[in-house]
Amino acid sequence: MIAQNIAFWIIAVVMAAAAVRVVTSRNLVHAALFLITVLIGASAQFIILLAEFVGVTQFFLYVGAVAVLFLFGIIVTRAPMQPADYDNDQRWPALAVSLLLLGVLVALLIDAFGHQEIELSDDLLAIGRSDAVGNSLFRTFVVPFEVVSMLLLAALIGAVAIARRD
Amino acid sequence: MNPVFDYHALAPELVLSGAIVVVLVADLLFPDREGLQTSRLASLGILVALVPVLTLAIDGADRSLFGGGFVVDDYAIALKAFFLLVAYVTVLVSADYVGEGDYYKGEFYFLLMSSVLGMLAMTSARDLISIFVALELISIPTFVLAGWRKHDTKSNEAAIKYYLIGVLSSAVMLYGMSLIYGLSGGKVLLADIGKFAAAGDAPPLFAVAIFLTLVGFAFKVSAVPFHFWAPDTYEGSPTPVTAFLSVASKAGGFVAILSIIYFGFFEADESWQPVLWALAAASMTVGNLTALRQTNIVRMLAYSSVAQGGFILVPLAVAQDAPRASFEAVVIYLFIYGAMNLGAFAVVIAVARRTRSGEIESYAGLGQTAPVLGILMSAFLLSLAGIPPLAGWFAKFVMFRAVFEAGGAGAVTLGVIAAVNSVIAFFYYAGVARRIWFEDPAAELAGPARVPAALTVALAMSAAVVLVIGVYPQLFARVGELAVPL
Amino acid sequence: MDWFDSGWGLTLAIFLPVAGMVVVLAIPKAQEQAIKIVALLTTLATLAAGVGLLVRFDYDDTGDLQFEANKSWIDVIQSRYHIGIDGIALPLLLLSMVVTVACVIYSWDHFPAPHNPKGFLALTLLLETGMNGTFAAQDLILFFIFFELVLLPMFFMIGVWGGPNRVYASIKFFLFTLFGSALMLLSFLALFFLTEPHTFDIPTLAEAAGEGLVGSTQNLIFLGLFLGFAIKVPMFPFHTWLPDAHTEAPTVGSVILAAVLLKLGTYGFVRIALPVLPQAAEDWAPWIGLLAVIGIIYGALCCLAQRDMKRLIAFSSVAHMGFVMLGIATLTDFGINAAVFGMVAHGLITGMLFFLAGSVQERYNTRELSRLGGLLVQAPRLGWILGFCAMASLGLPGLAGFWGEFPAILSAYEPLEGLPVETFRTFMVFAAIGTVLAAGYLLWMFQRVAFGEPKPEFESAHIHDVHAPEWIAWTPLLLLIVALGVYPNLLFKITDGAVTGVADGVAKAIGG
Amino acid sequence: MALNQFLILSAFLFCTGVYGVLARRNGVLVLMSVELMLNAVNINLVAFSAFVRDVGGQIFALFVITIAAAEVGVGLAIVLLIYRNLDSPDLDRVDQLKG
Amino acid sequence: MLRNAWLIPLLPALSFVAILLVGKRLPRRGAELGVGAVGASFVLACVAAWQWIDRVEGATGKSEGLRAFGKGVLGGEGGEGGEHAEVAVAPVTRGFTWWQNGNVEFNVGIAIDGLTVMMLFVVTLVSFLVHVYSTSYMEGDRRFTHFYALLSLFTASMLLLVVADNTIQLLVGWELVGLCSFVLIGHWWEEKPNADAAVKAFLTTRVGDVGLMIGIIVLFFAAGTFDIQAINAQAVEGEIGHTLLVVASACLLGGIIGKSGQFPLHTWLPDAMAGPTPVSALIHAATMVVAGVYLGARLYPVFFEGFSIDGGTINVMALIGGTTIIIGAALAFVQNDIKKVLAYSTISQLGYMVMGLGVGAWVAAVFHLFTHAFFKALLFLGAGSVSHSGSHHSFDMKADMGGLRKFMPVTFWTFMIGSLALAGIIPFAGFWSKDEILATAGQNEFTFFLVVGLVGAFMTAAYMTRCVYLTFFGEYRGHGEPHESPRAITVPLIVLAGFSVLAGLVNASALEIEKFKEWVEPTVAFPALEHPEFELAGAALALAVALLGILVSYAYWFRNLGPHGITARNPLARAGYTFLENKYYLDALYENVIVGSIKGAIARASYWTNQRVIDGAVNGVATGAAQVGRFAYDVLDQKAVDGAVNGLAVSTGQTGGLLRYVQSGRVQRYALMLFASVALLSLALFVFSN
Repeated sequence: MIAQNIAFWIIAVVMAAAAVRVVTSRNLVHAALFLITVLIGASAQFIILLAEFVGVTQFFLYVGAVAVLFLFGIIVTRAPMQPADYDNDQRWPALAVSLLLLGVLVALLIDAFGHQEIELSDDLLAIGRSDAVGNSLFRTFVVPFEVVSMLLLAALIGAVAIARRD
Repeated sequence: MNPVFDYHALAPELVLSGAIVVVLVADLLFPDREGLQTSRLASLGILVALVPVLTLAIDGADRSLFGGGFVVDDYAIALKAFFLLVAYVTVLVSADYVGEGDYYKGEFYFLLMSSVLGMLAMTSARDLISIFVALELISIPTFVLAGWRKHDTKSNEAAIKYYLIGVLSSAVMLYGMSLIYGLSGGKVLLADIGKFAAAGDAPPLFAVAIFLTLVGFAFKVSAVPFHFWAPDTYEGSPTPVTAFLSVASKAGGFVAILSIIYFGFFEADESWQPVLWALAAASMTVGNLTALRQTNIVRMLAYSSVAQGGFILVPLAVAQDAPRASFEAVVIYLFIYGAMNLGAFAVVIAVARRTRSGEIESYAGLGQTAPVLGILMSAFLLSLAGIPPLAGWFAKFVMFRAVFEAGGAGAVTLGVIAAVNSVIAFFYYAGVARRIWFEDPAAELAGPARVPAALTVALAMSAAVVLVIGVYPQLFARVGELAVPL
Repeated sequence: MDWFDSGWGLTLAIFLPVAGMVVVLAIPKAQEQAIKIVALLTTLATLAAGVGLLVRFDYDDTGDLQFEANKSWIDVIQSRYHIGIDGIALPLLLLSMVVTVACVIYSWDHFPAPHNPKGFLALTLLLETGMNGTFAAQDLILFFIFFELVLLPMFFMIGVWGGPNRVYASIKFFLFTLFGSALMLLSFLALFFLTEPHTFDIPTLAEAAGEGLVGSTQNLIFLGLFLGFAIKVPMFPFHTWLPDAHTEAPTVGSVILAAVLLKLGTYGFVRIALPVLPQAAEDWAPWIGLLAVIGIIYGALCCLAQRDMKRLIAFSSVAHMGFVMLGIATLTDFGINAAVFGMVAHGLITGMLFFLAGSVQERYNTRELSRLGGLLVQAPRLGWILGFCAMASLGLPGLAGFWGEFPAILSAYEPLEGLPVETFRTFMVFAAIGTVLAAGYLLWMFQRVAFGEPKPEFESAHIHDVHAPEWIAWTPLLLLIVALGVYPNLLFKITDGAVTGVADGVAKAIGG
Repeated sequence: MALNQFLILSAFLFCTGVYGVLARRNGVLVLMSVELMLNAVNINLVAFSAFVRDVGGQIFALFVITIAAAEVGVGLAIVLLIYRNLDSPDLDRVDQLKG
Repeated sequence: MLRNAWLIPLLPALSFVAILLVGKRLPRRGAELGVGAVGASFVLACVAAWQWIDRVEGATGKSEGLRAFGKGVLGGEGGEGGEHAEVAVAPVTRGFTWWQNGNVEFNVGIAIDGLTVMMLFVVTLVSFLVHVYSTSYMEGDRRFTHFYALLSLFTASMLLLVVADNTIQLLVGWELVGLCSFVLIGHWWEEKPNADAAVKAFLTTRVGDVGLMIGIIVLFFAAGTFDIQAINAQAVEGEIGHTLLVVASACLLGGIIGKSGQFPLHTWLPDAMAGPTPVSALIHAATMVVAGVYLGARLYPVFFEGFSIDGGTINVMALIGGTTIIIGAALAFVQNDIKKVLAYSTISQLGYMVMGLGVGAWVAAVFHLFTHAFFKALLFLGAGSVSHSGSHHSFDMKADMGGLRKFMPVTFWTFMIGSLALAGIIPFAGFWSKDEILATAGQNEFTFFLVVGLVGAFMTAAYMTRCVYLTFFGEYRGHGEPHESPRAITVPLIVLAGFSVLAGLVNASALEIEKFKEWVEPTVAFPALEHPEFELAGAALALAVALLGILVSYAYWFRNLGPHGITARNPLARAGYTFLENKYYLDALYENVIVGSIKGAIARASYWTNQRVIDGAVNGVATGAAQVGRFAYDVLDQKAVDGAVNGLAVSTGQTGGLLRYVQSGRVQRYALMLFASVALLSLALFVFSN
């Protein structure tokens, strides 16, 4: 159990630092790279939590597709390579709001789940496996699945429709 | 235990999906520049989707699939019919608008109908995941539709604002849902969450979680302070899309709130009731006050729809003490609001075609130049203001009834705020009527005087609803009474 | 003819004008003559229905409802289409019908500014339905609908055909009344929920006479009703919309506004506020009396300061409605009878005054008292009719006005026991002084307009005397003023039974 | 392993995302911050799923991932549109509609 | 005839309607209808009077009514004399419910008793004569028919007032009469002063009517009915609380003051002379102005108990009567306009009647009303005839009259008879009635009022002589050639002169003829009043004072001598003279005290005060009301109430404007506000939920 803890903390610290860098870095590409670090960290966390299917999906889908998408975004919008100030005029109020929100959430979480423990037993592994996920997905959540398929189709066609140059 | 699959329950969604695909493919096979075929095809598709809804209604049996995750009861059927009708009118209204515009026709109806599909799914969704997915399916096509006029910076601005605030709100909602999932011990189904809420030993986090979840819907319903996107997006995006946003997607938001409150958190009322009370009061007041000084008709209607959203929230804010009456009030108010707003936007489109301007000044003397349009616009606006004998009065009446059935200090103060607001509201609604009737026509016509056929049908439908229901509200009242699942 | 008695007659009387309106709207705008004829026929048919009601009315028990119809309308909210008239409603109903016919005839060949007879007559007909409906409604929601239905046509009539400052006046008129009726609706709902078998039915509520409600809630509900009706009457602090509305409204508009619309408020008090909430009525009566008397004196004083003839008449109706409200405030059958008579008399007389003001404006196209003069020289008949109406308005005995004011003052001497007698007697004295002020400003106005020589400005102008449409429109009203003045029992016989019913109900509830 | 450590990490990510959205001028960066927030939600869901031993949370996470992808797609399309018309992806420039 | 006396008011009413409808097209343009109707009413009134006398005589066991009257007049055996057995002769009443409101019935009807019959006789007679008189006086007037229509309406309403058996009908008649006076005064409304006078007349009487209205209401609730007989009965038996009676009588007195031009509301009467002379004669001399006195007489028990008149204390009613006498007489002196003189004289004579009622001299007051109607109408018609044919429609004695004796003998002699009657010289009517009032005042220990009466008599005689001198004696100062008025004018003058002479005899107490008292004094529901015995000293004193007044004025005006010659001719003066040896002292007394004062300071002062103070006050009230109105309208109505409403509307508009700035257009600012509210609300929920 200790091993997972230590692993968690290492990854957590890395993820936190990377997240902060994403929102404070002066170079777009760096921001994208830091984002990818966070995503990989998250995938690792899922693996720690024995949710292997979700971890793997996270890794491939997010890191593979979404991160690449961002890089395309940076290239297409011809963002300047040299460092530039990307912060707008409401930096301080933004910081204040996010810190306030963080404070409230943390207080609430501690109050609600102060002493809860997750024991990573092997039956937990059974839940995280692909067959369990697939089984539940196609039994109780068929309709959302179909709806998501329509959603992806719509998003795809929509994005293409407005991004075309005609 | 492979469930015997009840296709009839899913029939409306399936038929609509079929129609969507047909519209997409038809546009590929025989592309037509002025887009009339596609719009007729789309409206046909919607009407066909209406058939299964009617059969379900006639059948009358409540159906529940996927362990209660997808339920088709009177409430769901009534609202599915409502959404399909609104979609039909929206297509009618946008037929000529899109046709004349130099935009890419095909996908417009595809996106519109997929958003409608999301709404149908929403009415039957009874668990967090379905609600979330349905909500996203409603939103994402409309993000694109908002930015449909690619070369107009205003339309882009509308799209980015709508997209950003939308995505942020759904993120906050998701965060809330995840907390609820955790707190309720892994329950996704609203019924189970309801049992947990009834237990009543939830930590304060539960109240905050509920509030965070409601933020997503508050955005959709454009309740203050989550309404900032609405005026800019309404003004920026093409008017048919604005009409669709102000009626259909707002109704979708309300359906979500109804489902999640009545089926989910009903017992934990001390957490969501004050929130809704605050949202309702703020929306009514801010919406009405800001609308007083608007010069653009669409922006004024945007603030008016924020205020009307506030009026619809009022019964929800007293739902705990008068469950049946407030549920009924929301459903009836939605039906009538839908008709009134769609009618108003239809006239805005017709007038915009003539005067090429969205300013209220351009309505001066409409009473003389186009008396029928003048009468219709005055009827819709004064109905929004709640003046009998137009339908609006019954909507306001049912709302006040719910407030008074609840009784209690909070409810009565909200009632008085609503009364005062309806007086303030009259001021800007009458302002437009004043321009139409009391002033002489200013500029001469910039566009064709004739109102296209599709638009006339849309106007006729909404005007019929506003006048008939105003005099004999029993029709909608009956439907409203039936729709209450409690 | 029993279909007539079983509610169809009354429904006809209410909805015939709307049918006429639809027909008028159907006729193309060009054929003005056809429009005018259709409008006239509709109003005459409605009047015929009204006379039918009058004839078949059973005069020995005017107390209970007649020509009743009680069908389901919106049963979701237990509101029924329940209409019926008794001794109080019948005269007001007939007043509204007579006035509307007079208006249609009066504006036969000269419609106000933006010449659009189609729109104008359509609105007038819609107005008539609203008024007739309010007087016949026996269900709170039906009453509310007709009460508000009247607002729209009047709003557009003032707004489109009004004077220079019409927009401000029309919106102010609408906002005042809308605010009042919004609060009134809240009170109706409170009544609906707090009465045992939830109902909006006025007769049942009247029988219950608010016995389930504890004092403080009754007063709160009465506050809503009071505001709703007081704004309409108008009573003292809420009256500022009336002068503006009248000064800007076209002649026919202000005639209908003065003759019938003001009565909706007072009728509301007698029909709903008093019988349904007697205890609250008792607590509120002195305050209503106070505001009424202030209205009388304040209205008269403002009249003395007016330079515009129509505005003066508007303020005079604030004063006259003060007498009506004083009659109601006494809660005695004697007072309320005087109030109902006052309503009808004021309707006829002030209606005529506004017709005359309109005719004067049409001939001199000014209403400035300083520029008018010598009317008796240039148009003697018009002058003497103005004199006759001024005399009737100041309450000269032998004309209708007197039997509205004097019994009201008389009843103030002896209000329902339980009401502070001294205060009501001081009200009585002030009201009597009010009659002198009334004589003051009316004679002052008559002297300025009629006596003396015409001003140089109009010396040579050809002022034609009263012509055909005016004669036809006015004669019935003048005859009624004289008839009611000489033989007031015509009206008291009808209202007495019903009013005694209401007053006994109130007294029993308070006494018991 | 304590459940709260996951939740606090997710809260931290969420708030950093919020800061990013509010403080960053460039459209793409804002989208990245949104991604951060959605990831925070996923961590939450998976942590709860493990805690209550129910697969629902993970399925919810899956759906969130797919929809996040769709949103980013559309988002970038819109940012591209703004870039093309206002030749800069900065959101400050976008304030024609107000009042 | 008594039972259907309602015909009497009905006939003129019908003639009013007839004249209105067809008047213009008749040969004499409506005059014949008016004269005919009033003539018929007059005949009916005489028949009614006859029947009433029969009824009274029959009841008191006398032989046939009229012959008794005949003997009495001719001074036969001086009537059986002695007190007639007090036999209750109930008035003839007849009425039906007019309308019913709540549990209260209002009925309309007639109540005929001695007082009514007398009033009917007077009103119809004078009205008939005025009608005849106006046929020629108003010849060629632009609105001749309109004039006659209103005269008939006036007569009808006056008769309605007189026969009324309940207070409401009395109030109706009262106000209708006010209306007719308004329209008739303003008959030539082209000139502004006429219109102003009409409005002023109506408003001042209207102020009085407020008192009347409240008095009626108080009486209604005190006695439970409007019926006059019932009220009087309850008042006499004392069933009505004393305070209520005081309040009621005070209010009714207000009505009397307004209508009968008593101090202080008398200022409208002189202005009312702006109307045509027949109108002044009929309305402002004989009939309308006495309506107040009639009201006092009709509801006398109320006043009797209310002001506790028999107690001998000075009550308000008598006080007001007294002051009015002095003021009226004083003001009559300084007038140059003959009609104004007569107007002030009427005010003074009305003061006598009110004082008479105030001192318990009911019969005397009513008898004075009876006689005054004749000679005052005569004087007015005489003045009219003078202006008509003598001074080209001018009434200014100083400028256009004088020396008309030679040119207009009939008018002159009739005017002389009228003046003598007014002054109260022995054979004429005025003496008997005025003397009766003074005698009663004396016997009821109201010595103060006796003195006031005497001073009044003196001044009346003085100013009448002045008036007669200025009009008929000296040289003719006017231009144009005066001639005698046509017969239509002179015949009424002669008839009235006859009545002025004979009317007094009906109740000549000196000759023990008490017929008037028997016939007129109500015996049912009436306080027991003691009637004065005729005593020579009092009568002689009154006569002497009157003669003295005439002589003083005669000396001053006719002989243009100083007062020195006076003592030689007057026995009383000689007695006084011998008493005061220093002749010079007496002349000085006359020079500056009496004549100087009369002509000089007092008169002018009183006129000045009258115009500035009283009239000023009345006009001040009107203009004050206008100012208050202006203030109420401008400040209170427009600024305060309307201002508040507009202020509210403007402020809501402004808040709307402010909110527009919040909508800044920057999407990230929206996001900031969104998350700020999420954070704050979550904090609130967290804090409040546990």
